[in-house]
Amino acid sequence: MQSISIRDLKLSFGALTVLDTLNLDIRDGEFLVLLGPSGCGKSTLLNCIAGLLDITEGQIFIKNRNVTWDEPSRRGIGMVFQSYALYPQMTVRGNLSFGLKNQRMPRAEIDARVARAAEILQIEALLDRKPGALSGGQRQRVAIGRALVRDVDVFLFDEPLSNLDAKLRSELRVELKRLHNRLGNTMVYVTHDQIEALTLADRIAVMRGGVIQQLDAPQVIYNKPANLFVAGFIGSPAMNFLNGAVVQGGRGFRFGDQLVPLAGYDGGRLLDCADAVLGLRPEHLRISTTPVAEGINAIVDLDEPMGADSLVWLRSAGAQISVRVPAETRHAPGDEVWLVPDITKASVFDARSGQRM
Amino acid sequence: MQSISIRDLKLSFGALTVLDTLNLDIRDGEFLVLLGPSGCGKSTLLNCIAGLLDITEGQIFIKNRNVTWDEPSRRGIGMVFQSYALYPQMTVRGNLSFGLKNQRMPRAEIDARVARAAEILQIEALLDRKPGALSGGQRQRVAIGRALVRDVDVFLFDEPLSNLDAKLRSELRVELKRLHNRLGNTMVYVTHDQIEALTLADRIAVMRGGVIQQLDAPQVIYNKPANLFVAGFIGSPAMNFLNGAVVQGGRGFRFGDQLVPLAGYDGGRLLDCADAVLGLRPEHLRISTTPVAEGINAIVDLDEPMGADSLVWLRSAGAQISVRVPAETRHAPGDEVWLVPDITKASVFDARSGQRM
Amino acid sequence: ADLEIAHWWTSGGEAAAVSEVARMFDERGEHRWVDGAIAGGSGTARPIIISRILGGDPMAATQLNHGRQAEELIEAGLMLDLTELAEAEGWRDIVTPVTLLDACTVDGRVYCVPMNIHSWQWLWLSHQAFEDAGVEVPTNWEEFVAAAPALEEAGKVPLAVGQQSWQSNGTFNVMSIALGGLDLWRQVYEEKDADAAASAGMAEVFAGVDVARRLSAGSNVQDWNQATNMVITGAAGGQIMGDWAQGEFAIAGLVAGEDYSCLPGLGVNEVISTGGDAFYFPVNRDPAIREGQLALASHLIAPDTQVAFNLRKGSLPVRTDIDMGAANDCMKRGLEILTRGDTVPDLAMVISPDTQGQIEDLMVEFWNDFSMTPEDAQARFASIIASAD
Amino acid sequence: MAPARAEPRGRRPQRVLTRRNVLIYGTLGLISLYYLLPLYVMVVTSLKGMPEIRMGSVFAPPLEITFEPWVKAWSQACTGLNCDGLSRGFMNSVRILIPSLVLSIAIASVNGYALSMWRFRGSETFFAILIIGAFIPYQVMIYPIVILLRDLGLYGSVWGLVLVHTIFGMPILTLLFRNYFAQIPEELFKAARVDGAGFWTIFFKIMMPMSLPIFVVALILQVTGIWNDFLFGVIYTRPDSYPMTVQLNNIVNSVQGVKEYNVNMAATLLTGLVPLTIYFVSGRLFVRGIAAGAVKG
Amino acid sequence: MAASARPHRLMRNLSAKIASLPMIFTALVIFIGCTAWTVVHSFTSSRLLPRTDFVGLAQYERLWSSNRWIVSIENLAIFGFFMMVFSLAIGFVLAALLDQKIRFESAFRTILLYPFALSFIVTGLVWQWILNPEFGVQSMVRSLGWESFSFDPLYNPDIVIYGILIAGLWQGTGLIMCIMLAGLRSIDEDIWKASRVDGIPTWKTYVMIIIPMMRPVFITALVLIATGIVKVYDLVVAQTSGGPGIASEVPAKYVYDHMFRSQNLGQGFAASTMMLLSVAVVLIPWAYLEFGGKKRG
Ligand SMILES: Nc1ncnc2c1ncn2[C@@H]1O[C@H](COP(=O)(O)OP(=O)(O)OP(=O)(O)O)[C@@H](O)[C@H]1O
Ligand SMILES: Nc1ncnc2c1ncn2[C@@H]1O[C@H](COP(=O)(O)OP(=O)(O)OP(=O)(O)O)[C@@H](O)[C@H]1O
Ligand SMILES: [Mg+2]
Ligand SMILES: [Mg+2]
Repeated sequence: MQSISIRDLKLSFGALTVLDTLNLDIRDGEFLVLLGPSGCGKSTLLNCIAGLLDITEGQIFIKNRNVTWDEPSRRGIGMVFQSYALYPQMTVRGNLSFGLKNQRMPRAEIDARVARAAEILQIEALLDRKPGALSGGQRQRVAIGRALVRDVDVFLFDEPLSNLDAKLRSELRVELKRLHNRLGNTMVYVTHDQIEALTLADRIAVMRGGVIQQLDAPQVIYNKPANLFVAGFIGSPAMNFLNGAVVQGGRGFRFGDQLVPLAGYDGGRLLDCADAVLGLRPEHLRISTTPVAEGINAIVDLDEPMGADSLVWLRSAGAQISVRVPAETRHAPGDEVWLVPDITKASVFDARSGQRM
Repeated sequence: MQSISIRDLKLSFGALTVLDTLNLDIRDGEFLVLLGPSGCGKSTLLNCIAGLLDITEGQIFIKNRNVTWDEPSRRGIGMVFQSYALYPQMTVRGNLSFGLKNQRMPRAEIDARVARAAEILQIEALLDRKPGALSGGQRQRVAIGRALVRDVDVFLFDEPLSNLDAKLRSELRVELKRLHNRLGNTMVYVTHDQIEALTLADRIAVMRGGVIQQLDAPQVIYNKPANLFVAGFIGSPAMNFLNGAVVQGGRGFRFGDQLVPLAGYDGGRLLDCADAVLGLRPEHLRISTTPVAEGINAIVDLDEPMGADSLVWLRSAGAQISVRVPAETRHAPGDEVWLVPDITKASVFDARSGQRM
Repeated sequence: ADLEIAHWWTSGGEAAAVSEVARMFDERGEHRWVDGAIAGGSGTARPIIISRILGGDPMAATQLNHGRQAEELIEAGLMLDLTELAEAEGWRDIVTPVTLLDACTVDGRVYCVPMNIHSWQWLWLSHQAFEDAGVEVPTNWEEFVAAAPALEEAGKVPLAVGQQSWQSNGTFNVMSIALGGLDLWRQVYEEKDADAAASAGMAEVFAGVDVARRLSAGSNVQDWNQATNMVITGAAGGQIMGDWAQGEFAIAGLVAGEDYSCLPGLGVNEVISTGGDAFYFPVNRDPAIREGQLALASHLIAPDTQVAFNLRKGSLPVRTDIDMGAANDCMKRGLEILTRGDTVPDLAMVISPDTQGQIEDLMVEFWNDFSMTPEDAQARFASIIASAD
Repeated sequence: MAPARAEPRGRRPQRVLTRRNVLIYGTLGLISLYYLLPLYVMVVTSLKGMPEIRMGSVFAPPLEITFEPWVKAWSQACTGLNCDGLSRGFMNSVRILIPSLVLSIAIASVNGYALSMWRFRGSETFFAILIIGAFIPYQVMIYPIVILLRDLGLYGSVWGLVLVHTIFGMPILTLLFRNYFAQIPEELFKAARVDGAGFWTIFFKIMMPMSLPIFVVALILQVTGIWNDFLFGVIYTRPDSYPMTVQLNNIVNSVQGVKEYNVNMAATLLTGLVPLTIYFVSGRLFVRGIAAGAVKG
Repeated sequence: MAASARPHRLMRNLSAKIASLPMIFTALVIFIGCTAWTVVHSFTSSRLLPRTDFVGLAQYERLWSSNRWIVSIENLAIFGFFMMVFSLAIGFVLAALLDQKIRFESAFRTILLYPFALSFIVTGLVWQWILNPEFGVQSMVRSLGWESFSFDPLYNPDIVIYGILIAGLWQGTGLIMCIMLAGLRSIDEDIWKASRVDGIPTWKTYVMIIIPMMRPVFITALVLIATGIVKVYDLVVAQTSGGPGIASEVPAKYVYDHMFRSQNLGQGFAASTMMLLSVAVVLIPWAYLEFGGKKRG
């Protein structure tokens, strides 16, 4: 069953068309993440679903009901914003019950719902405080609570964690995931942080310039990016791109004056291609300090210890390559090493179309 | 040789003492990161070094010269701010040369310096643009350039990357590190992002409430945190803390009804302690799906794939434990597993004093 | 009914006169006088009055200088027709000079009640000032000019003139009748003869004004009664001002002929311009008010009102069939001239306010800007007259 | 420069009489004198008797303090027949002020709110017209508005005047409110819409409670403007509801012999008392509100 | 489904449109309507009452041949220019001084702001008096022994407009100062730090960096000053009534006098149309630059 269906959505601001003929089906109970660089139209799409923007063309269905022209409050959605958007002059309780009061719900019912949401989010103790007296994480929870009390089918999140510091972000991420497991609602979540996308999503829709580039499960997005954009956008540090050519009837990749065998490549049958890109993630390369016949010769440039592991930055044939290594490993700048790629996890792209081969 | 020496620094805002009797020596050419939670006094310390705040007591030496009462511009420092603080109505060139013009430096010399800085930072093409027409990363570079042209001994950075998005942040981090390698200046860098601290620093000073908690190389900070605060602050996800007791004359750790042997612990000689904390980083735990005699029994709670690897969240004896596992591994919520710690990398703390034992 | 009456009579003498009329009106019973005074002169009051009338919420009666100001309001049918009352009371027979009533008459219908006669043509002289300067009190303009240096020597301003434009203009107008003669004046203003305005006769007038403006150089006051006050206190030798100045002298307790003297027509051409104030009654739908309006109209022109009012205000009554025995020296001289019939119409009756405004602008400029020669001024004056309506 | 002590340590030595301080406080002090001078003159003069005024300089302090002028200004000064001073107009002013304040601020705040949050086709155009309208001299509109009010049947009533104040206060107030509301995060507005709040609910429940500073600014500007207004007050009402400024004008402009400067000054001070008090009381909020409403152009 | 029907354009945002009716009414009926009415009647020979007997450009010909109008325009230009320059300069300097973390800031601020609470009538009256040579500043200085000292701006046609300027500045700079202060406070403190590290003297930082950054603030201030300048009427009337001679006439007074004193509405309307035209000539290009420029980023 579809929870949200978007049909041929088009949205323009005056002459600027931000979304054009966009189609998207979101499954019931699914956690869908909209991921993309700034300005690609993620928030715009979310606002269209919420009814906060008047769409130019197309239709939107929520729970199989055409809500294209419904008021936001009548679409069965709840929304959580980046800045929390709590009503500063109301207490937490006031914030939670505001939407319900607008529906003229009986007092008792309101109290019950607020109590339940507060319990789920563990903010019972904060109910009589004002938002100004809450920490970032607490505010975030109240914002979620505001959607929760309304018992909606769909939760919409617009970068709900990006105002928080890294530590809190990772904590709340886990909480959110738990909440989703517990409630089972459909959730649509906008972010430009790929870690959030990878950890939270059932499926990720990667967007760029208003167009969905790939819509798939996180592992697929990570391991088999549909095109160069997705490949480069996902992963930190980014996937290494080696510009070269597919040769030998698809069995080898020429990179500078080196030849990388492509045996074991997981994808379509490779054809020779004069202008191709070999994509290798930092963790799919191994560093050998002794020469390896089929390895890529490279010079160590820099060493970045990151606690749990380290990154080594290298140069080879004009390209910059990063490799993830265990925390203890150290490489001195200037060392000559050989990189052994795990081709089963690699991606080869046609440089012209950008598509994965 | 010391590049910066701070002696008995005290700084109060009226009745509020932010820094008290702080001593710090920064070596020549060192990249020192000041790391700590918001409000701990990092910026304050940096401003004291820069001369932007009048200190209450103590002395500050830069290059062995007592600069306690010198004007900021005469201390041989350059500073880069979180908000970039570029002069919006001047071109990039204007921004770079403004300080020099003010020193009545000859035109030719100014041009040469600007050209050099622009070359180092690769912003030659931007010299005639205004800051408004630059991207975040470019602005950041111009801000660094402004310090660069002044040929200073010491660079001070106040969270220079925290306004940028994650991707750009990781790119600029590498650039900054390269810049430091190339220039060899002393750099003092304030951040509350531990990844930045770990990757950039030669040494990290972890601060809390105006007091330096630990000052050491990143690996030491990461692997042998001096106290619970440092241990919990560094690392993402945070170090797992198991509350229990050191028993058996320091050879075992009682956690709930389980006993974890402490053989191989890298630290002082352990004594029995009724109130202790065992700290284990997520990557120093291994998950076994079959019972292990000395493993910690736990229930899987949640699974967070992060692309390069995955996090598994578990519960055991009331504690929440996270474990870093390879990307392919999957664990279903509710599974019973056994966690095998790598005690050589563990830390044991006295719960009362918080100090590492 | 309560009758709201708008007027701008707020100076000492004026207010005293009005309150007397109001008291008498109230005593008649039936109706009540609700005072709607607005200070600041006609310039401030007029937009208010006209707005009220246009806005359909008019006052019961309003002061307006009769003459051409109200023409358009009458034509627009906004003013109460008083013809029946006028005929019943025989105003045409009692109002002297009858031109005053003519000014209230449009197409044979009467629309206003003339309240008093104001004449501008007075030179008020301070005995004190001349005494201090050690010269005789002059009896005409020439003597006055001759005595001026002595006054200046004694630290006095020979001629007090307020800064407001209507005052310099009034002074000019008085001098043009006195120095230029009546015929020339009629040619210029009534016939709007630009050649006459450019003639040698007028040149003489301008030369006279040139002298006068220099005599007035030290009077740094705004309002006319501040200027009058300079005469009262002896700080100035004289002032050319209308008969309303007399009210101020009276309030200050000065006696005509003893403490001050007055020279009608500057002692040269003894005529009186018969301007004056009149009351108009905007059309009102409320019959009670209308009744009150008629009662008020009748009250204003009644003999005892005329006596009481004009004695206090220092102006002349619009009827001669009353006993003005209590009038002072100056007023009696005015009455004399009036009875002789040596009158000219008031400026407001012969030229439009617009033209008047233009002349005022010219005069105030000329009066204050000594770099403007009398010839320049006259040339511009002539061109204003040429386009006057 | 560093003192004899070889090693600078601790707080930089600071003298009270640095050149900077002398410059700053000196300049501010002098300018404050210039600003206070007229107030001083007003107060001093209003406490002198007429003879003393005629003799001395305006700046001389009163030799003999008298409150006579104040009493006279408040309750005795005459306009025409009415000799009850300013007291007559005070209540009228209040009666005009309150509804004008309420209506003009209410309408302007709703305008600003609609302009910043509920933009519709043409809304910006209307706003632009409004702003240009702020430059039109009032005098031009006196007659057309008279005719308009007559047709609306409001002419001569206090409500007509209230309407006029609302109209002429609208451009600047709307600008202030618009700028203020524009810097309230849009997300707050969106959240409220998702919560099912409509135009008015959002305005009353969410926006108004957040907008105290700008309401204070609007209040101060309007109190000053309306209280000090003379022209509209006298043109659009009738004598029984003339505001205090009309009496002030009458007192100041009716010269009875000599100008009674002391009474004029007392009357002036009495008339200015209401706006002055408001300034003194809420000056701090005013600056805050200005910061919130005016700076973001 | 009924819900899916696209609502008519007019019905979207209905509450907002209804709530904006007063603004729309004001913009269209009052500002546009009255302006159009005025412009139309400026081509007629209306006298006391508006009439529609058209006389072409006659009113304009007369307007531009009128010496008084020319003087008025000149005065407005002088007054406007200096008022803008001095208001901005003084307002900014005062704000900069107050921004130096000084003591008694709120006292100084109140002193500088209070004149704004007073009406122009009152302002004019007080300054008329202080500048009166017989008992104001001049007489005081003379009584101190400076016998030849002469300062009588209100009675000297060559400088009378500056006498008015003094009063205008006294009344208006406080508000400008407030706006500037708010603007200064909104500037990122890091900019100050950066310039100190660069070794740039304070004054130079203000001139080269801060002032250019405060462009929007200056524009807001400028709009406020400009609306006041165009309408300056009360101040002139209260201080000099346009005198001595016509030396301090201003356009708004020309309009007023012709409409109400000379009963020549047509002429008054022509003059006010000219005023509007000049405002439009200044305002429209500015609005175009300001709002057209924003889109370009
Ligand atoms: N009200 C608007 N008027 C005109 N253009 C707009 C408007 N809102 C958004 N846009 C444009 O639409 C595009 C998409 O904006 P949107 O806010 O959806 O991006 P986003 O993906 O959410 O980016 P971010 O990650 O920065 O939030 C951008 O180019 C933006 O400039
Ligand atoms: N000008 C000031 N007046 C009073 N207190 C101040 C001032 N500046 C900073 N503080 C206080 O000093 C403490 C340290 O502030 P500081 O800015 O150094 O923190 P920080 O470590 O840089 O934090 P962040 O990471 O948020 O920038 C805080 O408690 C802050 O409230
Ligand atoms: Mg967005
Ligand atoms: Mg900081």
